Amino acid sequence: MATTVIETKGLISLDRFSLETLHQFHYQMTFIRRFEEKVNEMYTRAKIGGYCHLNVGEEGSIVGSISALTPDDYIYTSYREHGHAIARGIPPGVVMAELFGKEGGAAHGRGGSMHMFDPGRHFMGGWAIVGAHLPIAAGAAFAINYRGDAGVSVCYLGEGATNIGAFHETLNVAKLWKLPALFIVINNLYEMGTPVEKASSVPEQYKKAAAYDIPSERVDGMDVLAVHDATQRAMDHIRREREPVFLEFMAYRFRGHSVIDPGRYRTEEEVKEWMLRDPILMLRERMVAAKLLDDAAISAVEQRVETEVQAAVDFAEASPFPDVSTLFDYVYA
Amino acid sequence: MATTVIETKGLISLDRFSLETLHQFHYQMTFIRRFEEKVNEMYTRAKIGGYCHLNVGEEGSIVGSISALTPDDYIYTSYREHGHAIARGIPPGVVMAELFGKEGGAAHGRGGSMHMFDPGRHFMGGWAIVGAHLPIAAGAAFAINYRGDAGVSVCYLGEGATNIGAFHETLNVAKLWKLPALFIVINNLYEMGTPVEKASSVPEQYKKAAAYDIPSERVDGMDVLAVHDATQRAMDHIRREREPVFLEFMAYRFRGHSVIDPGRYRTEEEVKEWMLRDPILMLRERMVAAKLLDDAAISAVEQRVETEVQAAVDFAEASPFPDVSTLFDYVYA
Amino acid sequence: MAVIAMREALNQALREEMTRDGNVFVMGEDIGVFEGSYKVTAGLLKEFGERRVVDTPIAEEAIIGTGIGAAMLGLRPVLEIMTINFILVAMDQVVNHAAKIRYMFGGEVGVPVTIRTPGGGGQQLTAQHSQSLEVFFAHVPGLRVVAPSTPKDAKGMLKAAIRDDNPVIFIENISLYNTRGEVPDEEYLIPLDKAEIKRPGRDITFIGHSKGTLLALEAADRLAQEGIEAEVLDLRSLRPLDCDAIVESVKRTHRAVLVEEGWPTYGITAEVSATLMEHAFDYLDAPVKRVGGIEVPMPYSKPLENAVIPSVERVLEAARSIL
Amino acid sequence: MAVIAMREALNQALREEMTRDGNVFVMGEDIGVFEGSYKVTAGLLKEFGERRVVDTPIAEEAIIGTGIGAAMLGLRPVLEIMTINFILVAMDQVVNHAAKIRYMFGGEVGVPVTIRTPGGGGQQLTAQHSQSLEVFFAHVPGLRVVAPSTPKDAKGMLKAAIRDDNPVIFIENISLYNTRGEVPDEEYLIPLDKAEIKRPGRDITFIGHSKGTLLALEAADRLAQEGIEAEVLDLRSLRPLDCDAIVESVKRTHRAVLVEEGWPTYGITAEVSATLMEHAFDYLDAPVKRVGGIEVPMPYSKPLENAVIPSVERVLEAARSIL
Ligand SMILES: Cc1ncc(C[n+]2csc(CCOP(=O)(O)OP(=O)(O)O)c2C)c(N)n1
Ligand SMILES: Cc1ncc(C[n+]2csc(CCOP(=O)(O)OP(=O)(O)O)c2C)c(N)n1
Ligand SMILES: [Mg+2]
Ligand SMILES: [Mg+2]
Repeated sequence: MATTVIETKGLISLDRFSLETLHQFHYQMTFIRRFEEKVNEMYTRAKIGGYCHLNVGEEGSIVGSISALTPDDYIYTSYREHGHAIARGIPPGVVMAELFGKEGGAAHGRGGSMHMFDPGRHFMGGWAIVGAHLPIAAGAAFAINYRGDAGVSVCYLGEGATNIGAFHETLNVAKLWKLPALFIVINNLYEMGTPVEKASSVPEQYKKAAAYDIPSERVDGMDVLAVHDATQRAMDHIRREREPVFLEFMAYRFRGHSVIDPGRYRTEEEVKEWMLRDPILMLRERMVAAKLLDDAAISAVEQRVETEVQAAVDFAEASPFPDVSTLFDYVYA
Repeated sequence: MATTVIETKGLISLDRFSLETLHQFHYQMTFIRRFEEKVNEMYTRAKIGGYCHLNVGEEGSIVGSISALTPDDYIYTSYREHGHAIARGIPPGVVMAELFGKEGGAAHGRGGSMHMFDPGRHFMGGWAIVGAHLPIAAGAAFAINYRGDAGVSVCYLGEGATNIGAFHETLNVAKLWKLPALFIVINNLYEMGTPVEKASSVPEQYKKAAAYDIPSERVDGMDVLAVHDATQRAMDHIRREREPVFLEFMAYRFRGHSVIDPGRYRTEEEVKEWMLRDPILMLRERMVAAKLLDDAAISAVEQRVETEVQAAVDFAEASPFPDVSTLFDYVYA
Repeated sequence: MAVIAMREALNQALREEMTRDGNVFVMGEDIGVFEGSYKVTAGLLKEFGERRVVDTPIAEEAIIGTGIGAAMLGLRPVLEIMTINFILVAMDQVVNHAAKIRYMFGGEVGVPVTIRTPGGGGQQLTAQHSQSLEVFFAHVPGLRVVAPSTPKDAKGMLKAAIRDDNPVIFIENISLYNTRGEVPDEEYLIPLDKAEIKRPGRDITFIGHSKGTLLALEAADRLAQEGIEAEVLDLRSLRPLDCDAIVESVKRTHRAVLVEEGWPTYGITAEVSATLMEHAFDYLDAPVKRVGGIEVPMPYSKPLENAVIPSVERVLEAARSIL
Repeated sequence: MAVIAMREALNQALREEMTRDGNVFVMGEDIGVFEGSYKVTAGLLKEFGERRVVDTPIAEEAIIGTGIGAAMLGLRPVLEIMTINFILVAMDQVVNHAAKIRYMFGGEVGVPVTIRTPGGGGQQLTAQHSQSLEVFFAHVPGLRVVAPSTPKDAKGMLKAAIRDDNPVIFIENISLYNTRGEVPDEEYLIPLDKAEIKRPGRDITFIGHSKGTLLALEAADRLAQEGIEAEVLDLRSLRPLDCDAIVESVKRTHRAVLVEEGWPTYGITAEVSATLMEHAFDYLDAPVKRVGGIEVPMPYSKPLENAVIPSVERVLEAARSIL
């Protein structure tokens, strides 16, 4: 990875991945998709409240990158993070219980959709102020260096978050202090209703990294294999060179900004066109063409996912609400 | 001016300037130097209090650029701005009176060293929170566009200010909204005691403009002619293309960060080396070599300046302190 | 008089002022095409165009800073900050700049900017999206801070805010956008520094603002059934506080309960209580009580959130303790 | 006991805690080579090296944010924000993050960060550099907020703050760095939630914090010459407020004057007054009075600035009005 910006071109060969890995990608993406659809349903049924942002369409970016991390690495994300939490291994029932506001949830019902957390898995939140988790993620990288720990701090953000001050301050210190940090922008082309060209004077986000002399790369975020490959190379670079890297995954959210947003600011054609590049369909097509997958196998995965997602709902239902007597727990140590 | 970054090379010919202009540059720089020395003296004599930052060493950057502006243009600066205020035409007595905290001062004694102001001359302050005046200056450019006014909003900042969030947010909207704004970084190599390489992962400030697709240029800030030339080209570009430009003037402050800073964080050799490039001496040398100036003329200017600076002090002394009965004036309209 | 929702009243105010004065423009995140997170700016882009309805990147310092800069040159920006929680990334522009510019430049320039922003909780938006934070502004000389509780006040005060030559922090409440009320058909303004008795009474005074006023009104209704007549004073303005109105009411009723949605410790009610201490001490028959949000970061889980947000019951309980 | 300046006491606390615990490090603008704007970190870079004494760019959000992030992983950052006025550019990190992380993540993580910062005025630093602003932090659940008035307290409380598992906002005062006082030779800690009677008395209670305490002590000395014995209670902690100590003192003296350097409207004294209203109402023989900074952005000119900063005379005047 050079210190100049590169756009990835061409397809990564399937051969570079084990069969198990490919099936795992397929299963995880399918799972996240179905999970999010169920979340949407549960929101409609008022089981879930507050703001609720889905990862539908971004499964390739999530699964491809998180699969390239080790348990030592730390993950920080925005509020659009159910998929990241699941890909990192938080049990789906625990994620759903959080969405239901239950004691068994990832933040014991205190955080909800935007604040998944699991320190054991180094899943360091779910954050709701745009861009504000960047310096916090950099702080983790600082601590890693300070202690001589292994691990990289991996920080996901939306392309809209690149325009706020904290982004700039963080990237500067990350390079200046040679922090082991990976910044991943999932560029889904919109911040709420605002298209990226109206928000960033340089809409190609990876180019912004040059202002900090941070190596960067733009990747097809709908291609789980390209994402995995780029992430792996980035992680290698960070570990070897002890300096941050910046990746931009081009993706699209098939739904509104949050579950209650009808998304009127974009055309049906645009959405349809992007749906042709659905990360799940794209991987399926390639695996089917390579005879690694057939309709029966796909059905089996969908069946399994259906059951597991239902189990997550059941777990969430069964978990109790936090007792009001615990209201003051966790305000102070 | 291309949208790529360029470092200015070589000397600008004296011939390109009228004799009057050259003498004016010489006089103004000499005046600012002497004025600041007098401020230092007055601070020691407790006529002046609070934070007090001098422009000594930066006269070339100030005089060269402000002389390229029209009365329509607006000026915004940091707290290190006595020289800018004087170069813009605020009477030196009024600047000194502000430093003395007198009613006759530029902000009627309410603002002090860091907050010179003169709306009639479009001198829009003197601001003391690092980087925070950038969006405010952009707001002026917004208003210019909104009303279809002539004029450009010119915003000076130190190189240390480029690392704060407001810098990033402002440059992005400036380009996005095609604001008629000129950002001028006076890179004096230090933010207080911190050298630029410890503060900016990309120490060449002009390179940062690329992240916003803003044309930029690095200029020798000790060469008043180069500064003037670059500023003029930048202003032409802004007026013609209706987009912002970014200039970096390489300069040095010969004194501490503020009048009370002994400046122990840099070596004597470094200071001496930079003093060889004193902007006043450099212009004098060239004018003397071209026989446009001789020792007698220099003495005459120094004499005149001495008298005028003393007159400024006298004016400040004579001006009354604000009456305590006016304490609540100007809190609200 | 038409009966309309708070959201619509605000929208009318913006439309009328933009029509009246070409220097008025609105700016904020997703206020144009998206019509605002809470749809207060619906229709404005279509009516006034991109020049006067400005969508911005997510960059609150740039929004407030450019608003201030434009106001210093004589425009009248009306900025929308999506929720009050996000102003925290731009507090410097509000407190160190908007509030101080006129003074520190010796009166040579003003900042006629209006910053609209909704606060409050109750919709499971969790810790980072449910705060009130009025005191962060009300504490600061140089700012005007208002927080209306009815559609009528909202419209009249927003119009007055836009015409005011000072920076005005105009605090809305996410749970009030749908509340409906009568709004005069003809043009009107409501002063930015006057509290209003929303319900007269003689036995006790309830003092609140924004949602606190509505809780107080409901509590007063309940007490009336028991023959107790509570007066409800709606502060409307938090800076300046309408001291005279506060003191005058309590001098008549001799008792007061103060209500706010936010945290009462160092909250709005703290200042009102201290004001009564200073100016109504001899008239008080019982200690002034405060009712506010429970002092925790807002939890997501509904039963917990319900326990945090102040209720009519808690207002009644406080009232009964001093009646 | 040695007599040392507040600055030196703070420096000792940092040095001792850094020596005791390898997880403690200091970070801020110009705290290393430059030794801090107010020289509190003098000598630390030489003693502990660049790994543990971290100079930063001018980027307060990055400073506080990285401090929070490092604290979540178990380090104990001590951050210096050059003056309290600059925290405003990073309020989001303090209020939306440091204060909320433990709660919104269900207790799964803590943020043992200490943020040191000087407030106050009186040195002609003008509107953007002379604020107090304690309430901006004291209002917020999840934060601890302390403000010592003596070298002894400063040292013991800073050491306690660094060891505390919560985010602590440690507010210093630019005009107190040179004040001297006795400091024990042996190691000691001072609790973060306890007020202290700095001078016992029976006729009236003066309650203050930071510089307010010193004004109160001077005023008490003056009253003593007239045979009036004022008790001086130093709050030390602003969140939590030591309610018991406040109420207990006033129950004995029946009168109180509250003193703060900042603006009293929605200030620290507002909450103390409201606390007395609620918990000492029946013991008060006169209304509680507040003395604070005059409510204007701080002017530069010396005669104006002098008129703004609260004085011993104003404390005495308030006391006399209720004695
Ligand atoms: C500082 C701040 N400003 C505004 C918001 C409101 N907000 C929440 S999400 C969002 C859009 C973010 O877009 P992007 O970063 O592209 O992420 P995406 O939602 O597309 O994943 C906005 C404006 C916020 N949470 N924080
Ligand atoms: C937000 C903020 N942080 C810190 C400071 C304190 N401070 C004042 S000047 C300064 C150094 C600025 O350096 P630079 O931008 O290079 O300008 P120069 O002083 O060299 O002209 C600092 C850190 C401040 N005023 N505002
Ligand atoms: Mg996006
Ligand atoms: Mg500098």
